Amino acid sequence: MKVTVLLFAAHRELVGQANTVAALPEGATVETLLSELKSRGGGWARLPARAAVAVNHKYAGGDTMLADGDEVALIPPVAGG
Amino acid sequence: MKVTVLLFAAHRELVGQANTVAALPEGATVETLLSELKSRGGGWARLPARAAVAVNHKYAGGDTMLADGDEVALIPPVAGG
Amino acid sequence: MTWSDVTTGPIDPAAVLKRVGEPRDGAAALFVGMVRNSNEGRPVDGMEYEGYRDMARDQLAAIAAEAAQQAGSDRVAVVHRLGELAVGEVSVAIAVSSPHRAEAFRAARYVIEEIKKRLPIWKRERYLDGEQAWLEGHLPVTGVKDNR
Amino acid sequence: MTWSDVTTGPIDPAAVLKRVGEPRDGAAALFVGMVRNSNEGRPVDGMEYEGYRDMARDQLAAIAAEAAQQAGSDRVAVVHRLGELAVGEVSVAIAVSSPHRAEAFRAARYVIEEIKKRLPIWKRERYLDGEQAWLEGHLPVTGVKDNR
Repeated sequence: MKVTVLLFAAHRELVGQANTVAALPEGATVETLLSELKSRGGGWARLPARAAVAVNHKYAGGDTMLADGDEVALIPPVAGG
Repeated sequence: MKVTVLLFAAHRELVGQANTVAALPEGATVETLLSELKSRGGGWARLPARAAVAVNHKYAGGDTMLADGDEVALIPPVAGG
Repeated sequence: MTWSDVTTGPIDPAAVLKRVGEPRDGAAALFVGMVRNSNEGRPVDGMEYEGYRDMARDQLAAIAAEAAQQAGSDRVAVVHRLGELAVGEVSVAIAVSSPHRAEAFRAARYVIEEIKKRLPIWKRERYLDGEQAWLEGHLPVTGVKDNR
Repeated sequence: MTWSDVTTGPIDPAAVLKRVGEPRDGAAALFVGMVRNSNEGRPVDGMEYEGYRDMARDQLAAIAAEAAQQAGSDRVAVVHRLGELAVGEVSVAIAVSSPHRAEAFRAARYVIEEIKKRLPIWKRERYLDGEQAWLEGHLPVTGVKDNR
């Protein structure tokens, strides 16, 4: 299955991309995705360990199951207002 | 000496006047004035016992000394806002 | 400089908000009081605000100055209306701006609470059934002991 | 009905205030956030707000609904801006009206605090000296345990 990954702000600048597509095995979770991204090396490997993740616009834990077509966003510490 | 007395809202309606002048002896205090007003009878005698008084736009206690020309207001419980 | 007024004309809350806000401010809080269409379940048609206008002006200026001191910001604006108001009309508007939001909220709240405690203003509700009554108020918190 | 939006256009706080207020309401509270001209003593020239816009819209709608439930009033309106803002420009405006003032103040405060905790928005300050930096934010309070 494939999921779309979105990056923002400092994450986006570190990786040099605003989005990517990741191919994952069936049964993959958010954790699976994060390992796949880290394994890409470069800026991906240097993404901060503490970051939140949203799946289809909702904050989601590491054990959240992913499905084909999901939109997964890495959410740096937020600073709205 | 003479002081001007102002009445508002329910007080004004009870007495049937918005203002009056009171002639007081030298050395008179707010208490002296209130006794003089009460002695007029009618609505004056029925003014509520619990009311605040302002002398020249400032809240003042019963022992406040009055001077000729002072503006003294009886202040019913307030309800601004 | 703080700004305060007691007026018989309509209040425009946006104009009050515009009186505050400087480049150093990151937050502004505006409070608006309106005449509502019922009180304790009784349908209300309008409200008459009577005031001791000269004293109310002095008191409101003092309240604004106190709020400014608490907030550490002199951007405080407040206006209270007198006269006959229909349901939905604005009786009071309070704006405060400051570098940070906590102070702006606190100062705006302070101003409305003090208005209710000590501003020499009284209101008479007119009910839909044609009756009217002075609202029971608060004995002003004056800092002086009871007079009688 | 609550109202919420995430926009790249200028925010008019008065228009946000106009979205609330019904005849049953005696109080309205408006909060406005602006870009200020310094941060921790450093002169600021402007601010860039980047957002995950679709998610921010969903989150803002959820926050408004929570505030409405707390206040017992569905008169809650909130808008957050994205893009390049100059000093003094409005980044967020929140309006709440309710029969009584305590609820209006509390709900407006709730909305801005929740925005800061969980709205997926980031800001980069531009300083007068030409440098710029992403502001350190808050790890979102998400109701889910740490991911890593």
